[in-house]
Amino acid sequence: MQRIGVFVCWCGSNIAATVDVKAVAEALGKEPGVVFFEDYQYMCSEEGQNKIKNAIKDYALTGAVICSCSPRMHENTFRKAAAAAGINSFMVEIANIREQCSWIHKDKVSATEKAIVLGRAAIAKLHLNAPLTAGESPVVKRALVIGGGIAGIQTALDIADAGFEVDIVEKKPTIGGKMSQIDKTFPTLDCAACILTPKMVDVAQSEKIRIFAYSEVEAVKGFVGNFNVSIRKKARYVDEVKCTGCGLCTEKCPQKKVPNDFNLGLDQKRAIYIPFAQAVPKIATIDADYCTMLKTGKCGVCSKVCTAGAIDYKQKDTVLEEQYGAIVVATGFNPIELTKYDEFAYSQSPDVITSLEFERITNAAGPTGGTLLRPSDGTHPHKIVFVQCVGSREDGNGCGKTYCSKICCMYTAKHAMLTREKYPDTEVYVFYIDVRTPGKNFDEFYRRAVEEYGVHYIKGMVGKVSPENGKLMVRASDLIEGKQLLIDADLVVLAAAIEPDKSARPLATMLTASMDTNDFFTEAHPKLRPVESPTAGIFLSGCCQGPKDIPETVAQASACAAKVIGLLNKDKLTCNACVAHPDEMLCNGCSTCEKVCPYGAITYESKEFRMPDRTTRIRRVASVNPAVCQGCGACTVACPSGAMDLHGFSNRQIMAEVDAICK
Amino acid sequence: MEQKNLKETVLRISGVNPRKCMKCGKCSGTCPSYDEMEFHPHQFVYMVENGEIEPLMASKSIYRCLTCFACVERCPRQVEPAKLIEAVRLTVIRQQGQNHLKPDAIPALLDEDMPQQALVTAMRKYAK
Amino acid sequence: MVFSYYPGCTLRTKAKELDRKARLAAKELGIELCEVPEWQCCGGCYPVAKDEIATKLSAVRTLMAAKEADRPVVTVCSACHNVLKRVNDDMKNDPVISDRANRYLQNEVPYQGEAEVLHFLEMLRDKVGFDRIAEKVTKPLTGRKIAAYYGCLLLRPGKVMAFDDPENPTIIEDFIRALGAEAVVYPYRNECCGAYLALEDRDSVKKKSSAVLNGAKAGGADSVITACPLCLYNLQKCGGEIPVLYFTELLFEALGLE
Amino acid sequence: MQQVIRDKALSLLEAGKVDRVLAWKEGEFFYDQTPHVFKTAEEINRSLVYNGFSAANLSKYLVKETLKDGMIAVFLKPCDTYSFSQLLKEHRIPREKVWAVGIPCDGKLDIDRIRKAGLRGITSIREDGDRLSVSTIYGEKTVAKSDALAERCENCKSRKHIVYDELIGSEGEALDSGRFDAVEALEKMSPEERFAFWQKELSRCIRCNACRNACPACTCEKCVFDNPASGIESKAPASSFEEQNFHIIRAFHVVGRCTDCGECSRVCPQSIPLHLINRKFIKDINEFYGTYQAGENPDERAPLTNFDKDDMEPADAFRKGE
Amino acid sequence: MQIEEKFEPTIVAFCCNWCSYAGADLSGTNRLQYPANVKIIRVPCSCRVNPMFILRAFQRGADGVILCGCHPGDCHYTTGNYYARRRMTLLFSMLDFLGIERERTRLEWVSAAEGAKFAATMNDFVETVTRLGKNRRLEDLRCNK
Repeated sequence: MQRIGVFVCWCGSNIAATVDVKAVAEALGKEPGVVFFEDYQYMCSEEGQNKIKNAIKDYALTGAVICSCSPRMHENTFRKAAAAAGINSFMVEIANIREQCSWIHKDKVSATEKAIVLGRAAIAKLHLNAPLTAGESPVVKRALVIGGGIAGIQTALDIADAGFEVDIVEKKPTIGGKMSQIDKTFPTLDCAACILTPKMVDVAQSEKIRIFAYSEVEAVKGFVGNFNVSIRKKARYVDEVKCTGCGLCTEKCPQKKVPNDFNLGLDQKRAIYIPFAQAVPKIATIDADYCTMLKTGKCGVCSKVCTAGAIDYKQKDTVLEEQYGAIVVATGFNPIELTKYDEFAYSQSPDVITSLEFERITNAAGPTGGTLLRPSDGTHPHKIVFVQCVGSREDGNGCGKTYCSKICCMYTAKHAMLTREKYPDTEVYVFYIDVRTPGKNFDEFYRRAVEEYGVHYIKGMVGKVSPENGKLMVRASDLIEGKQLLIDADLVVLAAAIEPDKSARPLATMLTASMDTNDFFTEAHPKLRPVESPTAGIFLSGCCQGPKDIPETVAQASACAAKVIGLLNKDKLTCNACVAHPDEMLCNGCSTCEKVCPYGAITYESKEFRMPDRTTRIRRVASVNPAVCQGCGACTVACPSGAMDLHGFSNRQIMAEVDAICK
Repeated sequence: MEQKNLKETVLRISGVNPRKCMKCGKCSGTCPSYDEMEFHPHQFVYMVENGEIEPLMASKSIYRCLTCFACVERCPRQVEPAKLIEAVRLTVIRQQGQNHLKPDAIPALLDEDMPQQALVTAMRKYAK
Repeated sequence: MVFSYYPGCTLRTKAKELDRKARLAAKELGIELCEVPEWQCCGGCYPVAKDEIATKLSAVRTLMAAKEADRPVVTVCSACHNVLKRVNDDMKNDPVISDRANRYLQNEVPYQGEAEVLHFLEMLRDKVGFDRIAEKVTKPLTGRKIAAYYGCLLLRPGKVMAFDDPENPTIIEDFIRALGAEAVVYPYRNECCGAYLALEDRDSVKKKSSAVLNGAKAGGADSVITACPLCLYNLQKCGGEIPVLYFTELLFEALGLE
Repeated sequence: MQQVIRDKALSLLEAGKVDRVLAWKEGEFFYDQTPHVFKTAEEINRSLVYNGFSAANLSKYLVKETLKDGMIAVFLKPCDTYSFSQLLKEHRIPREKVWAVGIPCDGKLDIDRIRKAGLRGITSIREDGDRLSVSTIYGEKTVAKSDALAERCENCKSRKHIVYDELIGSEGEALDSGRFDAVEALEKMSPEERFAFWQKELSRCIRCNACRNACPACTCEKCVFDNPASGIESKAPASSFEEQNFHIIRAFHVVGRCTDCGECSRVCPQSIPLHLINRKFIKDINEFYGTYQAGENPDERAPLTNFDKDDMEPADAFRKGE
Repeated sequence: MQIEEKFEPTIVAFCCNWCSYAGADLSGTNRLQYPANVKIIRVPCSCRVNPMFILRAFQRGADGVILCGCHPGDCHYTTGNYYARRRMTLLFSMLDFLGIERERTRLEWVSAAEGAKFAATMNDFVETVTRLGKNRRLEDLRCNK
């Protein structure tokens, strides 16, 4: 028989206002095995924990039931307190009387009754608890970073700097991500390439970092400390070792009509290409959808001009199997498709562009060589209208996003400012709903756009853009003046909402990492563990977790690296103590449990047993690797004989809870 | 009717929740009748939420909305201002003797090509 | 192919041509249009009010007749089409309205939006196919430059009407091309013509309608087509130089009918 | 056929190929045979029988018998080979210790059914093609065999042997049977009617455990109902819940493993149609997740150890029936 | 005069630790009300729930049993809820076959972000079971003294 102590927490008034804590403590004090009960304002406080510790010692308790907030909040706190008082930390059970009782009920009588029942269930379970010890598993000292944008680059560099090996998997032919497409960065206006490309070179030169560019993660198995990842290296049709990146092939290729995705389709590239001059790795790639040789078997120009002999039309995808201790997700973002926003005439006029397209048009390495020209006729626009919040902050029933994309206010201020600086004869209008500029030197930056550069900020929204006689007639409201405006603009720039990259959803499934309804990865705790996924060993870097600008992304990337380093620095990880374990005498050796184990934790061995009838028998029985078992319990239900059970959530414990609740 | 009841009436008739509005002004930016209105679509949303129904009822603006639904189509928060305007108009014409269009006034407005549709629509919009 | 056909009040009076040519063209395309028996006027505009059903009942009766006949109900007039489709949507998706209407009509089997409402243009696109129409054209309108005027009723609200992309529609342009003419895409083709303000304020209508016609003219159109009698009236009355026609008239002509 | 089987048993034993033979032994009554392990030629010649009442599925007995040293021969009817195959898949029988002889079967007889036809005082039955000659103390009678078949044989699912070392007679084929008709009839009833049906049937249960003991899928080292540590030990049907619970859990434990051999209903002394519970599971599996026959394919994943991302939800399963 | 007491059903909710239990916590954090009849039992994963537990609950007097897990594809253990779904589909179908009211059992997917869905589901389930009344067909009368 256990000697149980019951501790009822008031949680200030959070519990005590709706639940009669004294009545709960007294009622539970009458339960069999309960030798001590107490209530206190804040059980999780140091004083509260001391009360638990003292009671354990003074009353020789074998276990404690804490009636308090959710075990997801303070289970660990109370387990540590119990351990400090000398009993096994798994001899603690929590009755959740806050989130699942006091906070959802108003009637004190029924809430108190329910709290007592929940307490009884915890006591009933605790009677069947046994001390548990967690096993250990080794840590593979290498990290995988998925995504080679600025987030992935920074995380990889920081991890490598701490002395650990890192692999970056990037689906594009080069690392660099969105930042490599951007012209200048706010709020300092330094050139993106000037601060990004040195980091890309650092990555390339690091002995600790391997880059798998033009590659994708295909499968992930294993668990924290021991992930097995299959990486598909897509065929480039160019030998990575031999290619020198001279670029001759990209000049001679006769197939010139390939949309240049790096420039967002604003110009064209060849079928063999290097996305941009500073690409890392600087290796040519053949676009199999357009290459005449690959499609018809006739051409071979690139092969002829390549002095290194690097062209290999027969190259195939290869799949690598690699081991990692930690995985960082840095899959980034994309602007949303604007096909559903044709009131802004995005698909009707080439002169209605997205902000990212504007970046390419103003970038010195872009399709216009950095001169601001209209895509339709190559003329200088003299009147530009920027429209904010296109697809952001919507109500969720339409085609847009419910969240604020966070970066648009600042980059639009940047675009407006740069336009006015370079082309003072251009009138710039920015239609905004709110200007959101929290951040160091951000609001000052926006004010400069208004005050020093004379950008017209108009509070109101554009209702309709009509292409008319080479102009874009912009009808909008000016809410402050109370006017409807009609502006004959030359160029309209839409601040499209950003969304997580489409590859994130299938990746999350592979990683068993959770996502929110917008397909952003969920963090383990929104405030206190913002760079970790709830799935152990999975870390989040950059916009895959939520919209972010570059400074924030880099900060999060480094924070993420610190968490990874902390993990890789350990030689062993403490495993889950609540693992499955077979009763060998009951096991039929039927192999059913093995088939439902997602971790391959179950194997079978033939063992000699002394049977109750005193004979000996060699029997096939299941065996669980406690370092691999994550404790889901799928096997326990699959097992017909009831031989397989789960520590911490045993059949009898759960049934005891059922009995206590249904009594 | 009291202010509060008026607001409730308008909300009931329209089925609109004006609190969803984020005050972007896109409705007014797209309204074809904007210049002919004293109160503009976004103001309808704002004023209904504030319970200022009577000024709206007294305004000619309620007869300028074409129910073209441009504001409804383009509202990022699906507030549907046109339905509010229609609801204010109905609140007026449902009162005794408040028909905006009286049958004996019609012949003077017609020409021989005017389609029935215009008449039927106007009667529904302007009269009880 | 057999469809239920709902002409509406205007097509019986001022827009007889629209009706006649629609029927003849349909016949030529092998479509039988069966007029809904004892149909009533739809009311001209969709009753927005959520708190009354009386104004929706005539549309519900028409829809129930279509359900009874077990075939889609086709309309030519944009206004009727708008009313029928939106009331149908209410009956399908607004349990309060649907419940009240069904109880008022004392329906044993409640009507829950089962009928399919089609505009004549939708019928041409989805049931006949523009490519088949192109095959049937005997007098292609080669060389003609025609601008489509959608107005508001065909397109909005986009989710309910589900007619075409409400901001960048293509159906009438595709129709024009099927008849062998060139389609002129121009601004304001989906903006309001001024509608029933024609009764009270011609100036206001003039402003809106002339913006439409000027756009079409600037785009080089030699004529404008529409599906709505009121749009046609407003555009014509605002005194543009471009002829404004019903889309059925073009179809009639291209099919070589007299 | 009996002589052929005896000869086969004798020759296997004589040649030293096997040490024991598992077959049917005549019992106290002519219709009441028991599974038996024959060790000598004399025993075989005296009491090994095979006829319309050699109904028992012998595969299950191999689990215990193969724990002993030496080879054992077994005679398996087509439906028994499914059970045998399933037990092999579950590693319950070491294949190398068994010499399996497939034998033909054209349906087993149900003595209760013959009695129900009004025949009393039966002393023996002789099979004569598709007729049965029934000797009673009141004289000779004949009955059509089809009117005397056990339900499971009327709805025989297969005449094919899944696994064997040698085959007597020729190989049959899987059949199209109406075995789910009775389940379907129950599904069509109202819940109240179904409840009344099962209450009437299950309340007769005396918890003799015959169904469990005969079931070739119930081979657990220790059954959960016998195990005090399982938390659900129960030995007697003390309430209507216990009856329901026992049969639901037992059927659930054999989901995807039950070959539908029908032994549970055959051995039930209270004539409860237990096979209908198992067949409901099989029918659901076939409809929800695609046809699956336990024992048919040793490499196929069983339905409960498998899934599809687009599997139906429980609520959809109900809707499907409407 | 005898006043009939309002029937208060006993509802057992099995919630997986990673999604649904967290979703239940979130509905608490957001103060979304649902009746006190619902008592939650935390299990690591929906696949931990043995049909025995569900029958046990009914035996001991539960009037409804609901199992909540992560949405398909989001299981913390990758595949647990897929197995749970098959098991529960077959079990619930069997209970229905035996004439037990099908509304007494339910399987719902509730993510950690769906506090509102959790509360709404519980409200609906309690209402449904209250309407059904006491579980008579699957109870052990001895437990009801």
